[in-house]
Amino acid sequence: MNTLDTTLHAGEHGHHGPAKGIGRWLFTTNHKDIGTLYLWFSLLMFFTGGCMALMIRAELFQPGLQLVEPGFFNQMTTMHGLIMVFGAVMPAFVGLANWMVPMMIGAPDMALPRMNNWSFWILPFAFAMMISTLFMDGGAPNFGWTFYAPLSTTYAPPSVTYFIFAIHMMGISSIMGAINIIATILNLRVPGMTMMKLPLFCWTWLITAFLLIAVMPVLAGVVTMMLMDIHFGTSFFNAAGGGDPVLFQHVFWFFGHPEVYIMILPAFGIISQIIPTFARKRLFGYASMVYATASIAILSFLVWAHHMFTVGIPLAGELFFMFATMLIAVPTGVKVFNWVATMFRGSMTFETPMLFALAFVVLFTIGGFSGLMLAIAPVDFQYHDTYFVVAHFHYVLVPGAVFAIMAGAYYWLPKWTGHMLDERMGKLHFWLSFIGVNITFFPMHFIGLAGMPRRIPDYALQFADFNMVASIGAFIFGLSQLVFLWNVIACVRGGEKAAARSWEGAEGLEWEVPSPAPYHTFATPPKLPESQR
Amino acid sequence: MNVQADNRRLVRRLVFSCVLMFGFGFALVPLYDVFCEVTGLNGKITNTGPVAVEGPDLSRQVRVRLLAVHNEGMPWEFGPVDGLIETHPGEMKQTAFHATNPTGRRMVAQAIPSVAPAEAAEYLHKVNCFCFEQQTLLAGESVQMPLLFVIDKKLPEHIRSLTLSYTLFDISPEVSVAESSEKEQSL
Amino acid sequence: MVRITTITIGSGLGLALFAASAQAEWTVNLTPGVTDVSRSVFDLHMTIFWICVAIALVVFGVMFWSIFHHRKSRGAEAHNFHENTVVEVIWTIIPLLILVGMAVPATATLVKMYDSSEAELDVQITGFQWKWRYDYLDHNLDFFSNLSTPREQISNEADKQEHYLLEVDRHLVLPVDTKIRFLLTSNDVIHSWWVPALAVKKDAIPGFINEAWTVIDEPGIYRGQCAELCGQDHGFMPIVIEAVSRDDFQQWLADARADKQRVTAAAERTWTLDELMQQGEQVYLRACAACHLPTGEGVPGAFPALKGSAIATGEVAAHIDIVLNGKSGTAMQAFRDQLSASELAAVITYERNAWGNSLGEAVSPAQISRLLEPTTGEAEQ
Amino acid sequence: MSDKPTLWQTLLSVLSSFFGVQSERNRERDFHGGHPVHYILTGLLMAALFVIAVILLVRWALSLAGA
Repeated sequence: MNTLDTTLHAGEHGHHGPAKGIGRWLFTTNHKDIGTLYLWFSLLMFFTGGCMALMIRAELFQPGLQLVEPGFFNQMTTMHGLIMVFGAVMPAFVGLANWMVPMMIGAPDMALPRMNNWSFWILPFAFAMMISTLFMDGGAPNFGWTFYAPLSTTYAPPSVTYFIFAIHMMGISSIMGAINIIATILNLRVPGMTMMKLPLFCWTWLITAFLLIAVMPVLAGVVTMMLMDIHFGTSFFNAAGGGDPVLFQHVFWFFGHPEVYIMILPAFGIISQIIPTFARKRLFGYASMVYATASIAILSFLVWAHHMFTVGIPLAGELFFMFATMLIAVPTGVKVFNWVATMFRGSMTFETPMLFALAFVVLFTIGGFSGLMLAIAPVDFQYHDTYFVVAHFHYVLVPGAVFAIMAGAYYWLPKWTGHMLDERMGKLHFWLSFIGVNITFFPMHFIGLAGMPRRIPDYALQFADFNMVASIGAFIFGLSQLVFLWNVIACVRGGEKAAARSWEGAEGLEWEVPSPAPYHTFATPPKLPESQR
Repeated sequence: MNVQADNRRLVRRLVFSCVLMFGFGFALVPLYDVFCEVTGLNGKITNTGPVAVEGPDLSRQVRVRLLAVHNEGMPWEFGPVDGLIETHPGEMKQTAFHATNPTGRRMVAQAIPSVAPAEAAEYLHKVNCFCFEQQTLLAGESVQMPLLFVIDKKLPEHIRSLTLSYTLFDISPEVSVAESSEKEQSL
Repeated sequence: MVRITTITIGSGLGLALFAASAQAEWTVNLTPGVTDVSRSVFDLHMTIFWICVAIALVVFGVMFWSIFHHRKSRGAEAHNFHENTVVEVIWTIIPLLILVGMAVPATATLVKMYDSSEAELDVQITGFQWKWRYDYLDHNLDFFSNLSTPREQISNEADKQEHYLLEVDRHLVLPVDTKIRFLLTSNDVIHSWWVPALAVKKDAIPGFINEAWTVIDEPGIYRGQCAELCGQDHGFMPIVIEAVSRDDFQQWLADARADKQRVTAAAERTWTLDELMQQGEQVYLRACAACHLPTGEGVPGAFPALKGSAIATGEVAAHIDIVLNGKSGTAMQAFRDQLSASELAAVITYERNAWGNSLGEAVSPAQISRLLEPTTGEAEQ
Repeated sequence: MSDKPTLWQTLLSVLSSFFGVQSERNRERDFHGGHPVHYILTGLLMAALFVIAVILLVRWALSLAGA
């Protein structure tokens, strides 16, 4: 505690550089350090979850069981999903927020620096606990990242208890992160930075943070109920005691659907920063973007049962959730139109971040279309739980969320490291990823429509060709991420010096400070640049 | 400092919202039951107890299918006496399920009812039934479990047949654990 | 195996999508199916697909046009407009209208699916880990339907046959032109019964009953799979429907019932140890090997080993009891309803004499069949 | 022009947020004079109204379909 206080004081006085050695990282309260920790952690998790995905794709390369047993296959699908959602995508967004939000709004640091440190350092323990289940008797959780009861309660391996505690810890970490971001954005804006001048990344994160606060406790509640069912003889989800397994799905998706938006709204924010920069033109319809984000957030609470069209909901219920889901497509569509309108009659250049952003717009929209198809309840009876769904949510999350994170990383790397990126390597990474991602996930639409259920370790012969294609694509995509790693390391170690305004068209406070950003920025409140006044 | 006070107040509010939402997660359980009752979601039966019979509506006929389902290795023989009953809305019908424990040990079971289509659940009124009751059978013992029910006259027109299923769950392990702990306490 | 690989390599990666229509066995789209409902679903699917394609062409068209023409390298100057409420309202209303256009046929199809008018045949479908049980409710006939693909094909020791993983030992035989109601439930975890050709997918939930309807138009064999992750062998519980004419269906019912009696009668004759061991191995591989493994070694922490276990080498009565009645609170099911008396006797005998468990004693089918029918036995006395 | 949005303007703003389109001028007005709590409350109210509207739509669709 003493050390913490000292570090904090050092930070508050703001005249010292970073501490030396490992202590700097363990006890840091500096938003840039913590942002860096989050980002490296999420990259590590991205590779871990990615290896699991490759194991899945390797097994599915050909029909028949070659590499792993079905039980282990299920553990892989479960861990892949959990790690990617809670370990890769969400921490990456928190990391970006940590780095960029204070710099965008002219704040010296996050509002609650000590809590910031805790919210990061919980994560490695949570994931160590979760990954350690792989080595336990009975194996890791094997019931899918949606962990439907009773497969995850009565029929779960003993390691499910560790899984539950890991989820609790991740939830606490996310909630603390969200509280911090809200407090920072609401309380630490530099004078003159009114809410309506807030960069869109801050806006989408603010709304995301409120979503997190609303739904992470519900997730904590649902896993607590599981824990009680497993160990304390309650019957929330156990039909034998008068409970209802379908209740689990309702509560889970009450969390789960907003969670989907938690993973995509910050991505909208990043893309809305990048496209104007490289189109050299202000974002079209800023106001609409903000309002539409708020509307998506509210509507996301009203559509959860579209994940469960086949559980036997009465006709009126199916219609309600179908209509509500279809309507949510409207504000989402508006965003895409706005991005396109921003590009229209701009003056575009295509550096690596822009390439990722453009790919995001196209591929996320494709994911949106398959989402719209899935919203149509009668047809969803055919799509539900097939590879069509797998294709849909991977289109939204990989070239959606993950591409947005990469675009953001490339966009802000000069600011973080002080070096420009090697554009040739960046473009190589982009094209390999773009091709890989499409070869992986596009054929999944076909195998899904042709009738292949998801989460199966082996499949009938008519699905063989496209599965092979998808597996090849997965390895292209997976290996090309090593180029990303190489790029990041190379950029940290050296390269062309980056100017304060690293990109020609970049606007915003973060581009007013030198690159790399000094350890302490905005110890005195900055003046807003001309463009933002 | 002003900002710090602001932060503290904000954090307090946000933490409070979290606690509230955590509670809301649990509140979803009873809310869901209410929701099921109102919308007939999931075919949970809520109407039990005495009912005033006002004479059947002979213009309509409803087919009630009775189903018996075993859960997880439940070895009992368990089934309806009549698999299919023709009735009129408003008519009181009596039938029964029989159960036999063919194993060599004492077992405790519990029967959970479910109605399909789910929206019909609220119109199926059970005057007496064995649902949610624990049933103990000694080795080789048999029992008849009576069921007395009325279908509400307000049953929507388009429902002409409905299914009432009972799923039999073996709860012997839970019960024996509870009993042994009770014994320990009484000792 | 080799054939498939050659096809893939032959078609080439990039060409794969375009070559699709040329190869009959390639399926890249939903099946139109063989029911009125499934055809409506298919039409709806195609309608929405083409609407999405049209919107995509417009949106991406504008985007790529801008990318091409408004490049800095072509000397494009940025025009600083960033708001136009009229345009925004227009491009919000148009999708809204398109959505309404989609909602109308979608609602109609959904209403058609929920048509609960009187069914002629009720079939109860129960999901088990990892098989299905079909119960023809008014016809006193029920049976289990297990995956029949041999293990050697799954483990790549034998060539995979045409219906690899989509074949079962007993088909669900259904009459055509008959309104059939499925009543779905589950024995353990949530399963989902899905046959694409009927456009029926409904979850089977323990303790709850779900309904689905169909009227099959054409005789034929239609295959499906479990669609909800239900544990280890989720990928190995296919569904095969054999749709036959109404007359053939009646004939089949009679045959199936006669068959059932023959099996019961078979229990009464004397079986040799060899016979029991032979059948026992088959039954074991079908019903037990998923958990206890073909080697009888089980999975530590999840499924106990049988090789050298206390039960499989101990008192026979306890062994019979656990196989017949299962073990509460574990994955061990009660097999009394799932297997016939002779199958039960065979598999118990096998377990007591395989993998070095060498008790040398046979359990007779007659002994089991007495245990199976205590109530009827009493009634007859 | 008064800075403070009227109740009607607040409603319109929330409505337009559901719609996903808002003009710059109205947005400035909202953020200059508006109080966030008003918008949040109106937003929740409108969400409830939205739910009721969809339920009515479903009822209407069902009655048309004769189910």
